[in-house]
Amino acid sequence: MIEITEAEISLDEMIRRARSKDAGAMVTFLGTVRDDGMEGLEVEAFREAAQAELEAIREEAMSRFHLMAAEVVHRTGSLAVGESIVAIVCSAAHREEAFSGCRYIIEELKKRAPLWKKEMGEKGERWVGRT
Amino acid sequence: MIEITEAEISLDEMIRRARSKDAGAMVTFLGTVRDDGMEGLEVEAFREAAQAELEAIREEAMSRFHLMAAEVVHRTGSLAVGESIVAIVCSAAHREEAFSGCRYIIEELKKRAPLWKKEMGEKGERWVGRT
Amino acid sequence: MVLAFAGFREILGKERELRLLEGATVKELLEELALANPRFKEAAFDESGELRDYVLLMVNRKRIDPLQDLSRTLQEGDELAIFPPLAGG
Amino acid sequence: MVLAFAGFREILGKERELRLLEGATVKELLEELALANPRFKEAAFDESGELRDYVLLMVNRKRIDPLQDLSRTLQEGDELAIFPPLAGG
Repeated sequence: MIEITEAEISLDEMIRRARSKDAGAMVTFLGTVRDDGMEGLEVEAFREAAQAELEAIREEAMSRFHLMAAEVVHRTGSLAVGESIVAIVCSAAHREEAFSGCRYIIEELKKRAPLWKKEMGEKGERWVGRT
Repeated sequence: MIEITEAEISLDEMIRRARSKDAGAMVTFLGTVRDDGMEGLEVEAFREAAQAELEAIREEAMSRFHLMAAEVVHRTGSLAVGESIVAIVCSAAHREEAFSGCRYIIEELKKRAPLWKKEMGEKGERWVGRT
Repeated sequence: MVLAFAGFREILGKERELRLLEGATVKELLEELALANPRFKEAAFDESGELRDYVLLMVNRKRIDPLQDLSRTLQEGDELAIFPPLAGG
Repeated sequence: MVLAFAGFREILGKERELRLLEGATVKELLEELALANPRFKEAAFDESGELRDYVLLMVNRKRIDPLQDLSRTLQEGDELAIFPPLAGG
């Protein structure tokens, strides 16, 4: 399942959905708001395009790495330091595939999904990635 | 923290312990009992030696990959298909390190920690790994 | 329909309908936006009037190449999205 | 003290105290166990009396090399662990 949401991420539920008796390995990635001297993040999405892109990435990962399940949730809106921005859960028969699938999804998400972060700090605001 | 336990693994608690405001990435690995036509697993540990070996592996991973936290819980006793055998949680400033640290710990655990699995099936029992 | 995100949303607003002349290109639409909004002109174009490297574009949710596709003509009902480099996750 | 795990535990029991002769080696201890227990002899030694490849050993929780360290002498209070290949995780 792919979800782009304002709500807090429940990794627990994602793991429950990704569990299967044919899976021997599950790898999860959590991207969290790191304290770079800022107070928090604003995350913005081109929601429809991001949903479609993440669904395409998910399909690619599923077939390339023979995943049993792949779940992606990306938050939007205001996030505090320590909160999760994105969660990815991949299950597979073996750990090699689960690690590779999870890595693939986060790398492609960062390259291809229309999502943006703005750092909010005492000294002002800054869109991440803009030169 | 390193734990070898009969009790069910709470990934939630492990993630709570591994969270930190300096971490931007957290990677977790769950090894689960896969249905290979068996009913469950028995896991046995040379507890004191496994604890020491896992602590050594954890220290290596922490310093090699600059981890902020590394948590490992390995279960012993009877496990049903679908249950988690081992859980590893690594947090780091960046995802490259978190992925590498988590991968390192599971690979070294499999090579070095004195732990054994016996598959329990309709047709009998079999120690895994014994030729 | 023009959609803008992140820094460009702050300059242009999230979305707006624009009337297009028959046969108008992506480039002409961007120049029209620049003419009406000096902050957008400054953000999106360099001194020589070239689109800046970090301006990304989608037409109907497909990325287009600013080097090749600016001369593409837009149809009634097309959706043009303008945004800076991606930074999710 | 001898500790055994996995298949070897099922044959030898989990732990037992053994009296050692002064200067006894790891090899001598294993042979004494084999003499007392034909199932252990079968599981641990091949027909020519060599220790099988998959038998792993620790003395005082440090792995020892069955090719080099079988002649190591054991001291009062040493702990010898016998087990098959590792299979955790």
